[in-house]
Amino acid sequence: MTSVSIRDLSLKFGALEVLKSLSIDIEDGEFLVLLGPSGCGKSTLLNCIAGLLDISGGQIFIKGRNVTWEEPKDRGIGMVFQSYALYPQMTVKGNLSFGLKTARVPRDEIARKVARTAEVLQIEPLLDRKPSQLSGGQRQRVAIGRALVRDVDVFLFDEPLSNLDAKLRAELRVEIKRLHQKLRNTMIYVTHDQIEALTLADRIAVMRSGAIQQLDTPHEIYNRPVNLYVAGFMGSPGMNFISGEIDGGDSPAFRFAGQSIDLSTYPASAPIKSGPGIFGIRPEHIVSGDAASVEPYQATVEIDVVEPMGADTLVWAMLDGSEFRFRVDGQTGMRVGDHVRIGFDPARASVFDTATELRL
Amino acid sequence: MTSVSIRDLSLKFGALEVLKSLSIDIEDGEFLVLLGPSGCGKSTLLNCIAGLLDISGGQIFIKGRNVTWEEPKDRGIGMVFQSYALYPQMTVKGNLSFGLKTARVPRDEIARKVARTAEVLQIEPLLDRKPSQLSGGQRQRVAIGRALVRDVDVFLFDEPLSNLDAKLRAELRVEIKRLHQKLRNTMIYVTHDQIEALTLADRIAVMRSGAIQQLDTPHEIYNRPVNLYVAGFMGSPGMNFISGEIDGGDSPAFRFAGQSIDLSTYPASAPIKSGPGIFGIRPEHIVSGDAASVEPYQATVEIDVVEPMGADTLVWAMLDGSEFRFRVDGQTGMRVGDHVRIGFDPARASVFDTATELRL
Amino acid sequence: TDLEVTHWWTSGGEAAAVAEFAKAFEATGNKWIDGAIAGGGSTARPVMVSRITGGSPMGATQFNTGRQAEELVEAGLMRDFTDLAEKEHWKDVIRPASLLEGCTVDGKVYCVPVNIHSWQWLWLSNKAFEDAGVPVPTNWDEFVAAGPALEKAGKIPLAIGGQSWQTTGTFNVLIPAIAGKDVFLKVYQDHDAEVAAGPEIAKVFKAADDARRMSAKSNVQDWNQATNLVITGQAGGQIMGDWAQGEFQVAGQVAGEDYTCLPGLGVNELISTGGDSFYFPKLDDPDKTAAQEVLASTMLSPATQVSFNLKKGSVPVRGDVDVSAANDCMKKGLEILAKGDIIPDTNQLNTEDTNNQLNDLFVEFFKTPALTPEEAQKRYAAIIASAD
Amino acid sequence: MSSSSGTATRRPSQMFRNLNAKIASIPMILTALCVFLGGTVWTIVYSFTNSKLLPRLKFVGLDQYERLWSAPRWLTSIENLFVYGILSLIFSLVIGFLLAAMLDQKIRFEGVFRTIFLYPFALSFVVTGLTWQWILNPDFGVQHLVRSAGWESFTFNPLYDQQIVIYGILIAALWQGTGLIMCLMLAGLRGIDEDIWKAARVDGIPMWKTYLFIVIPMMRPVFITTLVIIASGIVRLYDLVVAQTSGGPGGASEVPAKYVYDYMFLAQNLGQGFAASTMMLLSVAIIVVPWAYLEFGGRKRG
Amino acid sequence: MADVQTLNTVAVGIDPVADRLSGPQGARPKRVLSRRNIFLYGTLIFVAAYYLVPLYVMIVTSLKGMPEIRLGNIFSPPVEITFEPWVKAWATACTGLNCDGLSRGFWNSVRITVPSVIFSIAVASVNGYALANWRFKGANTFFTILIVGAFIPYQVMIYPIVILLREIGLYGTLWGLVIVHSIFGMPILTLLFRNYFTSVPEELFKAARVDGAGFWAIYFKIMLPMALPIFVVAIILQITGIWNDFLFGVIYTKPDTYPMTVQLNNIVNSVQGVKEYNVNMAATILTGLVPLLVYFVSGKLFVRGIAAGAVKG
Ligand SMILES: Nc1ncnc2c1ncn2[C@@H]1O[C@H](COP(=O)(O)OP(=O)(O)OP(=O)(O)O)[C@@H](O)[C@H]1O
Ligand SMILES: Nc1ncnc2c1ncn2[C@@H]1O[C@H](COP(=O)(O)OP(=O)(O)OP(=O)(O)O)[C@@H](O)[C@H]1O
Ligand SMILES: [Mg+2]
Ligand SMILES: [Mg+2]
Repeated sequence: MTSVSIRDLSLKFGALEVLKSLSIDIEDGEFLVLLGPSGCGKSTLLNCIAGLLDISGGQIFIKGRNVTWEEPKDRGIGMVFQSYALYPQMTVKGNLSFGLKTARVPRDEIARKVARTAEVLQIEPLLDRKPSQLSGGQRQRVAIGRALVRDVDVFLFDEPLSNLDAKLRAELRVEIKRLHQKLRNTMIYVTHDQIEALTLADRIAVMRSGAIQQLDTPHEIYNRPVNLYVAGFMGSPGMNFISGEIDGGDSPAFRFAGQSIDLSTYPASAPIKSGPGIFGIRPEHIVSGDAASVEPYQATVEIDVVEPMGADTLVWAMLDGSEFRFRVDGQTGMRVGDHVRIGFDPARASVFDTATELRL
Repeated sequence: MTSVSIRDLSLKFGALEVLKSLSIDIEDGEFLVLLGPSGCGKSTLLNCIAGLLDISGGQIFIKGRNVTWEEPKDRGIGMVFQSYALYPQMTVKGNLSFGLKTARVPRDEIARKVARTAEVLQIEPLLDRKPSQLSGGQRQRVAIGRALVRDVDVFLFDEPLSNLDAKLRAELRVEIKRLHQKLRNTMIYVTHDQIEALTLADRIAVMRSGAIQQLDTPHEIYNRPVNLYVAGFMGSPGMNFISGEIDGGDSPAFRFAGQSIDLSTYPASAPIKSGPGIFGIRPEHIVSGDAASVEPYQATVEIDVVEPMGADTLVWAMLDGSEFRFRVDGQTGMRVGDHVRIGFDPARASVFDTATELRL
Repeated sequence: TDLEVTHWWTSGGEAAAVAEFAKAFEATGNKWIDGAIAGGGSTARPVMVSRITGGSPMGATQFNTGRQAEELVEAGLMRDFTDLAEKEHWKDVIRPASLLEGCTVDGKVYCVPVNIHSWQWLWLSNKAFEDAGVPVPTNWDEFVAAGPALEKAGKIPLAIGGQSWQTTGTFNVLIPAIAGKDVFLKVYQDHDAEVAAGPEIAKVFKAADDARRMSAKSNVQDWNQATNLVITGQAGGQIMGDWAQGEFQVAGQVAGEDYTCLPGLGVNELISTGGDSFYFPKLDDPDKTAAQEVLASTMLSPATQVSFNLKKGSVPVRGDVDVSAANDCMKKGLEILAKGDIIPDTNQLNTEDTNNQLNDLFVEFFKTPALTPEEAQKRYAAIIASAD
Repeated sequence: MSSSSGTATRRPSQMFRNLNAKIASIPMILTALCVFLGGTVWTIVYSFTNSKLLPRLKFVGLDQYERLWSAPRWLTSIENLFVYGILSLIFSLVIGFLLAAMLDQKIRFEGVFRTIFLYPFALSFVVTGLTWQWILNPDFGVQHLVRSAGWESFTFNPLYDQQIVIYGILIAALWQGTGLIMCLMLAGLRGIDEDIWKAARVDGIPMWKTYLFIVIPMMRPVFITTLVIIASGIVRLYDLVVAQTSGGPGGASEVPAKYVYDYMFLAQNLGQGFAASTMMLLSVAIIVVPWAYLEFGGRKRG
Repeated sequence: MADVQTLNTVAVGIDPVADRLSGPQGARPKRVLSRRNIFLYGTLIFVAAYYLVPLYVMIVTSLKGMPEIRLGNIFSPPVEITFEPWVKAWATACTGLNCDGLSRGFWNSVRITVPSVIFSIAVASVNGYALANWRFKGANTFFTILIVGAFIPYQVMIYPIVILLREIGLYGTLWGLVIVHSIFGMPILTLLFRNYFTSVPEELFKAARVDGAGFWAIYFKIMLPMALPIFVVAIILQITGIWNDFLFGVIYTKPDTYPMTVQLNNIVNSVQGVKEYNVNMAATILTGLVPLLVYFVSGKLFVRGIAAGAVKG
């Protein structure tokens, strides 16, 4: 059974059409991540599902019930906001129990539920503090707790981690993941951080100006992006793109600046046609030095910039006029100006049609 | 010749001693990154160098000149602020030229300098826009331009990228790096993002509550952190720590929960003494599966959480009661609950004395 | 029964006079709730009108005798006292008859006149003239002639307060004194613009020009501050109504000795018969309605009339009361009144609107030397022409 | 897609959405419609009548307006309001801003100074007018003080000189009002990003230039709020004039609000008063409505 | 912890810094009498003096006897301090026939001010909240009318409001006056509250809605407790405005409920021979005491509140 179904949802702010006839089905217990750049309408979609914005068209179903015109509180959802939106004048306990009190849940039941939630999130010692006395991570847990305590079917998270520093973000990411493994609620999670998306999601919906570009598992999206946009958006450092010509014949190949990459092993979804195209390969799929010698495609490049990033080092180089990044070990001895041999397997690459920007 | 020298600098806000008798020498043309957690005094130090805060004690030299009491504008520095602090009602051109105009630089020279700066930063098409019409990355470049146009010896950057999203951050990081390679000015750069620090710095100063913990090259800091604090702070995902006992004898070893790690190949800076200790190893230095079989130390662990992060996957596991992360390839087939064989080389690890927290 | 009475009598003499009313009314077993609002009619009247039209009326309220309350009566908000007036024969005792006429609309009596105020007085400080070494003048021309001497002695020849009604009053006093009663009536009763633009009034403007020059240095606002200048001998004289006498009295001065009064400016001895009247809004409470009647009756009773008017410095509206206690000046007034040398008050002749326009003109004229008498007369005639 | 197909619920009536909010806004709606709008319309309608003491619907066309615009006093009032308005606007903003800027220099005793500058605002116009009338009185105020100190020819009697009386009123008005303006400006200054100041210092821009070219343009919202407060005060100027000069000397300090009041209540010519107030409303509306609409109507949240 | 001193943070070998001990060191010396300070404090003190002169004159005068006042110099301190004028102003000054000074009006003022302040702020805060968070169609039009209403001279509205109050039967009652004060306080207060609530993060409001709270629950439980600073501003503004009001107080009430300002007006405007300046001044100070006190006590909160509400727009 689907947990949340969205049918032809559209939303306008005045003349601006922010969501364009958008449809999604989300399975029960699924962890769906909405991923996209700033301003693409992620928060707006989440607010529509929560009932916090009046939609312009379409329908929303939760657990099979049409909730299009229902009040937020009647939709069986819980929501965690980017800035947490904790009630500053209430204690943690007050924050957790506010919704229950409003719903006139009996006192002892409130106490029971708050205690259970606090236990799950390990915030028992904080119950009597005010939000201002909490650290970022603690606040975030309280915000989750506030949604959790209400026993809802669907959780909505709006960039709950984007205000935190990298270290805390990594830790809390794992906590959310554990929580989902424990509770198995449906979760819809908005982020523009792709690491978060890849780590957490059962499926990812990549959005772009109000429309969904691709909805699939992280693995698919990472390895088989449907179009140039998704390919460029996913992965950090981003995919390398090289413009050139696709040669469709019997032994398909990609040609640019006098070079040719053999595409015969490329897992094309349709027969490859000739025409202008773009070749994309991820930095981590390029090997260098001795290891390069076994790869189907090889080249020699001059190093432009070396970016040590601790565990790895990112190397920028020029390959016949195209800028090019690849990842090497953190202990590398490469220097700017060095010439190195690189190689990769075209089977791991993605090739796009320049006109339609779709993956071949 | 040193570009910036700081001697016994101390600064108090009322009773709070924010900087404690701090000394640094920065070479000409060096890119120094000040790294540390929020509130450790990074911005304060930068402001002291810029002359924006009155210090309580010590001296500051720039280009060998004692500037301790000089006005900011006379110190030959340029500064880029976290919020950019662009003058909102002036165009980009106005922002760049306002300081020069005030200094009564002749018109044509202003025009020349602005044009050159705009070219370096590739913001020529933006010159007539207002800051509100710029994207985050463009604003950042204008902010750099404002410092650049003044022909200064020393650049100060105060977390110039922290307001941007990850993708843009990565791009601008490279631009700053290129800029430094081109200009070769002295740059002092504050951040709490270690990727930035590792990527950009010639040397990194890791700060903690007003004092410098370690000042060294990124490589040294990453691989040979002087103490537990620096070890834990650098690297993401962070270093794994295991508490136990150091056995100092002829064949030194680290013992915990019945296990023993051989430390004979460990590059200790001093003879290893017995006593309580902490063993640290980075996730990326742990190998798993077949590759583990060649490592000096090996163990079998049960997988707890799997975090696919695109290029890599981070795996959380328990090793005899200690939580433990290691990094595997993004294409891994590991699942939660699997038992896998891991291994690492103790020579790449760091061992700390529990009492002093110093590296052995 | 409690009865609220609103009025704007708050200066020393006035308050003392009101106290007489209150005493007499409370002697009848009722209670006088005093609703004094200082600042003159302009502050008080909107309060009164608002409250009457807003449906929360007071028991009785002061208005100037004249046309101020006309519309309230027409709107049926005021109580009709015809029965009481007939019972107590007001027609016979109140004099001059014009006073009661002012209270009568369509043959019905709506108000109780309580005093007669006349404007036509020149109050002179004997001390000031002594100091200046000139004899106390006996008429306007002598007064004007004495001006330079007074100025030399560091005195203000003529004191006029800054409030606009004072300058208008001064001018209106000058008309009958300089141009005579007929011109006065032509202008204000018939609103004859030709006369207003004519040579007679031009003479009046000439005199007003003198007055303007002589009063140039008087830097006070309120009328009684101006009077105080006369009392203390800082100013030579003041053209002001008979209520000024209350101030002399409070200051313990004696008419003839310390100060001199010249009715009609010593030229044409006549007085106007303005004054104050009380109106009684319609009330629902029968007790209060009865009390209103008692109050009206009390105000007109001979004893109250005397005690009130002595304090107020005005002339009683009844001809049949004993005024032997009156002082020199008041006696002069009574004589003139008895002779019938009276003119109606401008409040009775003009609407407040016209008066106010005149105020605007004269306040400007008296403080703006650049405004020539001729120019001012032109504007004056225009106002008279548009008056109704 | 599963069981959820079909049954499309209808969009509920817009009338009852946010019902509580609408109910809660009833006082505001009533005030806006019945009092401000209704009162304005009422006033305009009656300005075409010759109502005297009581409002009556006897229409006389534009008579009241013709008379209004030929009344010298009205013209003086308009002129005064203009002079006073411009000066008061300029001086309030300048003084308010300068004081705020000085208080923003991390000075000692800031609280004391702030309280001193602000306290006159707590006093009513009547009190202000009275006190200043007194201080400016040539016979025992400032002029007297200076003269008795030896400078015999010193003349400073704004309230008794037709040419400068409006400045006498301005002095008192500024004394009373600048404190609040200063407070608003101070709050605005405190809202400016620290970094802007630092950037300007590093750029070597002198303090006054920073204020003039950078900070002031950034304080647009504050200036707008301030402008509303000052401007509405200017239009409504009445009590102060009455308390200080009663419009004198010789009507030289008359203002429109006083004209309205005097004709409505003193002259008992409501029609004339209404005509005058309609003119005032009209001029306010011409300036304020477009602005208010831009400021509050068109834009969305934030 | 590492011993910081052992770390190689400074260059080894020859000290690159030559004039190590001779040059400037430590805190930049601050001259108390720098030109900037002289100018700054000089100006401030001068301006403060200008602001204080009227208060000084009021106090000094109120402590003098009439003979001393007649001598002329209003700036000279009292030779003989007398509290008589204060006693008179408070307890015995006459208004018409009532000779109990301001004392009677004080409690009337309190009775008028307290409900008026509470009611007007309650109404305006709810309005501001509805405007900021529950925008419905037309709301902004009403608000625009309201803002324009701030420019309407009070006097113009006297008659329409008289008629209005008469029609709803509240004329002459305390509630009528409370309503009048609420009406005229509404534009500015609503603007303040609207701006303030707009600056409260919208997410907080959304969170409460998801939690099931309705219009009133959000107002009372979430918004109200957070709006303290702006309430302080509103309270101060309203206390000042309502306490100092004369026009409405005299028109919409009756003599036995006249506020203090009416008595003040009567004392000040009824001249009895010479103006009793000392009594007038004492009365003036006494009347202004309540709002003054409010300012002195809460000046700091006032600025903070304004920063929170009035300035954003
Ligand atoms: N209340 C509003 N009125 C008008 N436009 C709006 C409103 N709220 C959002 N928008 C616009 O709708 C678009 C989508 O906004 P939304 O907040 O959903 O983006 P987002 O994907 O959540 O971005 P971010 O990652 O920055 O949070 C943006 O272009 C935004 O400018
Ligand atoms: N003006 C000030 N008055 C008092 N304390 C201050 C002031 N400015 C900063 N501090 C304190 O000094 C310490 C250091 O502040 P600083 O801004 O230098 O931190 P930081 O390292 O830049 O942190 P962040 O990464 O958050 O910018 C903090 O504890 C801060 O609270
Ligand atoms: Mg968003
Ligand atoms: Mg900082």
